[in-house]
Amino acid sequence: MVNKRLEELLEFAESTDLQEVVWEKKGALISFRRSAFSDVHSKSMETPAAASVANEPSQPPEPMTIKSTMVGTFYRSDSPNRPPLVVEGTVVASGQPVAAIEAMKIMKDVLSPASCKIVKALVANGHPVEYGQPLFEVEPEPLTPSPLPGERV
Amino acid sequence: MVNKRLEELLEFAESTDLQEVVWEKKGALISFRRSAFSDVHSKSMETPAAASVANEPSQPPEPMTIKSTMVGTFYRSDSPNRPPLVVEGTVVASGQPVAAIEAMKIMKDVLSPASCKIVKALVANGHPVEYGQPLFEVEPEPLTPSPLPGERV
Amino acid sequence: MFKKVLIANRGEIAVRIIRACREMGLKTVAVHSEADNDSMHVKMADESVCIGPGPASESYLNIPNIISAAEISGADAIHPGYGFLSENPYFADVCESCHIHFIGPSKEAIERMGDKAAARETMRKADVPIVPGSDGPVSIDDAGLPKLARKIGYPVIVKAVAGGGGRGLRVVANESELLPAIEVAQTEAKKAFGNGDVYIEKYIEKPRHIEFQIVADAKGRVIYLPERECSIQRRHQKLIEESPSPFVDSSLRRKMGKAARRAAEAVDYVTVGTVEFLVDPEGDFYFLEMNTRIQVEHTVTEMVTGLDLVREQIRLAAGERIAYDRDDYPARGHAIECRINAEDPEHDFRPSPGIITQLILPGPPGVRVDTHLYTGYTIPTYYDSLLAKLIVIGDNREEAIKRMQRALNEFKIDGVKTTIPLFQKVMEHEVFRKGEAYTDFIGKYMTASTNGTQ
Amino acid sequence: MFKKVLIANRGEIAVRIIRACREMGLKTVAVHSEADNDSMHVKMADESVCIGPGPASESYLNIPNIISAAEISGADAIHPGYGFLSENPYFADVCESCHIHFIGPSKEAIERMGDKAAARETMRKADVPIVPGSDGPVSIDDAGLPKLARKIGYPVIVKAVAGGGGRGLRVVANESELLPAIEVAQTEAKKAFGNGDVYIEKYIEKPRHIEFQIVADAKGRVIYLPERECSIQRRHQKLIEESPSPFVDSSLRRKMGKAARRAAEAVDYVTVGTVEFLVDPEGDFYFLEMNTRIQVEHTVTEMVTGLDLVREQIRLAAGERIAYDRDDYPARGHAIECRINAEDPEHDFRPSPGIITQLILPGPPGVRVDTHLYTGYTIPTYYDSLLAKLIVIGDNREEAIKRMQRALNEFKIDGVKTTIPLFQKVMEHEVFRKGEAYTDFIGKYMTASTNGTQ
Repeated sequence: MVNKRLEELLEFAESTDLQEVVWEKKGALISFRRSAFSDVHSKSMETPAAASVANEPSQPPEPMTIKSTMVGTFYRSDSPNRPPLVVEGTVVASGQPVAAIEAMKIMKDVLSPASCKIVKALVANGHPVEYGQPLFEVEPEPLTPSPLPGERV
Repeated sequence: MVNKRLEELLEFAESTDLQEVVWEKKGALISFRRSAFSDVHSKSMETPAAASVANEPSQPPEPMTIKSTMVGTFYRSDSPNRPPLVVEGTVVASGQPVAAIEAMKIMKDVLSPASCKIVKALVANGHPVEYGQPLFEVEPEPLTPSPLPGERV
Repeated sequence: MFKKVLIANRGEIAVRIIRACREMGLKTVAVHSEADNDSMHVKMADESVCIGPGPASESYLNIPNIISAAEISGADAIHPGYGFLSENPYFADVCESCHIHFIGPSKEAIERMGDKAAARETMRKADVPIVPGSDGPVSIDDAGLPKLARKIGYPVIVKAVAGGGGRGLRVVANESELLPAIEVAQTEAKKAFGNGDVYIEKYIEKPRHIEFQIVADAKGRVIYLPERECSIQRRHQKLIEESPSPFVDSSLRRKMGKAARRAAEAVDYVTVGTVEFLVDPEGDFYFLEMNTRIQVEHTVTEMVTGLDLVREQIRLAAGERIAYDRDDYPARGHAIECRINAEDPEHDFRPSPGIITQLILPGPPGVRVDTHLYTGYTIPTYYDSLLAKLIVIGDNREEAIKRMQRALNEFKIDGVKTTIPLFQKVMEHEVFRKGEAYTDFIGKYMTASTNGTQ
Repeated sequence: MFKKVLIANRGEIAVRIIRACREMGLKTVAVHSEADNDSMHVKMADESVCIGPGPASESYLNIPNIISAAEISGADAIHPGYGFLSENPYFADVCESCHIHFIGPSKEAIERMGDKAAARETMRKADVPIVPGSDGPVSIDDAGLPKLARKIGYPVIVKAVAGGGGRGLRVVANESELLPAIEVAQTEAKKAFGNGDVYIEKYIEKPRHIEFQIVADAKGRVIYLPERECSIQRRHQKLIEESPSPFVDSSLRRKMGKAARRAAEAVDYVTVGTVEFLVDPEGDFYFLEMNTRIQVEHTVTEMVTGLDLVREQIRLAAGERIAYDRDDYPARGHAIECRINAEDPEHDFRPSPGIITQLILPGPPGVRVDTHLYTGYTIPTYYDSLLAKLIVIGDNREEAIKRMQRALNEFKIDGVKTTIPLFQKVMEHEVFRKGEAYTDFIGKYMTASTNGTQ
């Protein structure tokens, strides 16, 4: 059963920009770390994506976040006199704009890489952000997966 | 009983130039290391003489040796046409000449720092030696110690 | 003068630029990929901005992120270092349009010198000798061809326009061989590149690579500094550079230096740059190209002149004047540089990444090491393999070689294979010691089959 | 020339000497105590001989073991470095009688310069200015005393013959204070040293320590090099040296240099040595002492002249000639050295031994570091606390100070406390920046109570 779930989550992880995906069930923990986000040292060793399965997490898993994929000035809304695109508790679908980043005088939307719920904003409106900087802490939308063949719940 | 034996051996160790004294009895091991002979790193930390008591040696104890206390050319005898002062198996008393070292044209005797038996010579006749270099491997003369008060054997 | 300089580079040159800025009282911004989070330039700069993942195409070549990093950090100038975006006219242009000073020449100068044909044309007009040739494809039906070849002077070499890897290359010793050689070359080129066009140019035997550092200010004053010889190369990658050249005498120096100055003047060059020449044993020299940036080997010139060329470059980019007023800038001693790479010379120079478990640098006197290494540093796999530049200076070439041997022997880089053993062999080699090495030296004497190690 | 040189020293100077020997093609023998088994000079030398346990008295000062080490290793010369046996005439004598070359001057020269009274007498004969004084104990019953004091010129200072630690010291501004001051000083001296003898000499206000490096060959040619100023001291220990001095102009340089040469000639000096002077604000200078060895701060002179003084010293000891023929030896730029010690400047400079957990040296351009450290090295407790000499060179003093600030900021020595923070404060201090620091600078501005850190 683990392997099935593994494949499923691996696809999900690959499809996103999320640094880490942690799936916990009945004390079993499955976590993915995409090495593009891991530190330099391990990086130059690792293969692009490493998966680990353990019965308990070695340390508390880092919270899931939406990270910046560009460098610029962070805005909660896509134009000055509009309200923030998302607030704490907003549930967004994959590909939905959650903020905007201005670089070289151009505003670009920040899109949610997956459907999830905004837990909190990590950068204040109008502040500079660098590549890979966490913008929002999020938690995965509880998905109702089509039961997998042969799976007993 | 160990402490008594400890004091006794400590005195002996202090009285000699030996790097290490190892005393084993019924699986109990007592070893002394005089830090003047230990390596630099530990040295600059250690107090002049450290003693340790353990039930088994961490690694096989280094053999006991007579070391050079000067720099020069090593000779097995105190003059060219004489036989070696000691050979394998020779038992020598503390203070007895076992070899000679020539430095600045002057021959100086190498004296045994303790009564012991020569196991083997570690330097060939006429070879240079540096300070602290082992010259002879020796083993302690089985001493017949006056039984210590309160000791049961 | 600028207030805050963003360094759009990494490794030893980023470190070198940060040092110059610090001494000038300028704030520094390091940009870096995620693979360089722990690298020296990030630790040293006043601020740092992550601009992308490891691959250079997504980070050190990512113009929007670099410009944006300058904007959010408030940098008013960008130093491109060498490689990456340093000779990219578009980048220079973007900087200008974003009102950020590009520390280098104008985009026009970069453009003109970046295009081989345009550069040759500019040099011809500026009376800078170029390698004589047919300028474009030749045809065996062209009756003027033999005359052209005679004018160029034998031996000539036939080269494929599509070029590369020696295929379609033919050296022609005399007229009788000319047409047959062209035919063979055309057929080879057609097979190799699907393009049979070939051109001819003078074949230079025993060529030396000799270059001149020029320094130019916005008022049009151009100074040339003592030459550097960089004949020790591997696949057109310089491995050893020295100054002065064991071959150049003062009259040739003056002739070449003045040609280099004309080359710079022809493109209204500002800041520092290098004009490269091929030189034959008779002392005839031919323009190769102009590098419109600071070079790896600027260090040997600094050692003999005492100048800080990176500081000069920044000063001149800020519109300041050249403070000194002479050619044949006074030099003292002889300097040699070896580029220490993380490569295994015993196995065709394959890259050797890893963790530096112990680093002990060679010490004074007369020894300089430019490096971004430290004990415990992990070399990322994405970038070039340059670990350190080891430069020595001595009273004369012989002293410098002895000093280099001493320094190479002292240099300890544990954890990776390096090219240090190769340089030790070169320093012992009589051809190098005599100063008789040409650009073919490494291939001829230092490959596994020729250096006697296998 | 010698074949094999034994280095009777340790630390950075042993490393420095080994480097010079290597470049000269001479084999090297390191001698070391058991506390130095892992030190750099042992790793670098061709051979090494252990000469005793940690305490210097039983190892680096153990003449029989050192001579014997030379004999068994076949060394034909001994370089004493500085400190230890370097100015011990008896050692020079033993070397000679054992037919081993002592790399230094004759034992007579060492002897003459080692004895304060003999040196003063020699200098007086050689017309080298000395601090005027009573030459020996004075008595208040001596009617000539006030006349002598007047001749010396007020203020004068009363010093205890047994000397030391400021006890029995009295500055006398005018004649009325003279006799009372002497009486008090005598009582103090008697109490402090059990010897009440005192002498008087001129009191020099705002003194600078300025010294001249001299180079002399066996043919009697003596050259002086540009001066070094070493006024930044703590308890007569130099902390910062620079060349040229911010105070000395070319005419004073010539005057002092020629006096230094006379001093060397007066003892038939051979190899390299240093003549130290005290200089007052009027430019009057007085012979202090002559150091008959290579000095810690020879490096700043090497930086501005480009000479290798250790190589010169070895060459001249081997009987070779001075190759150049001039005073005011040509110099370029301004060099400054800071002596980085393993001491805690915040706690009265108490020694701070330990393991070096990370070492990152400051880098080029214009930066030199003489050190025996490496990452993982354990500093033994037996010897002086010098960790490294950080030397910079710049176009002028201002540039050199900026560069030193940059380099100090870059220098990373983890695991022990160092004097780096002290030097950062000195470089920022306007009195130092103005070149107005005298030998009292550290006590006056840099003690815990005066540097504003506590």
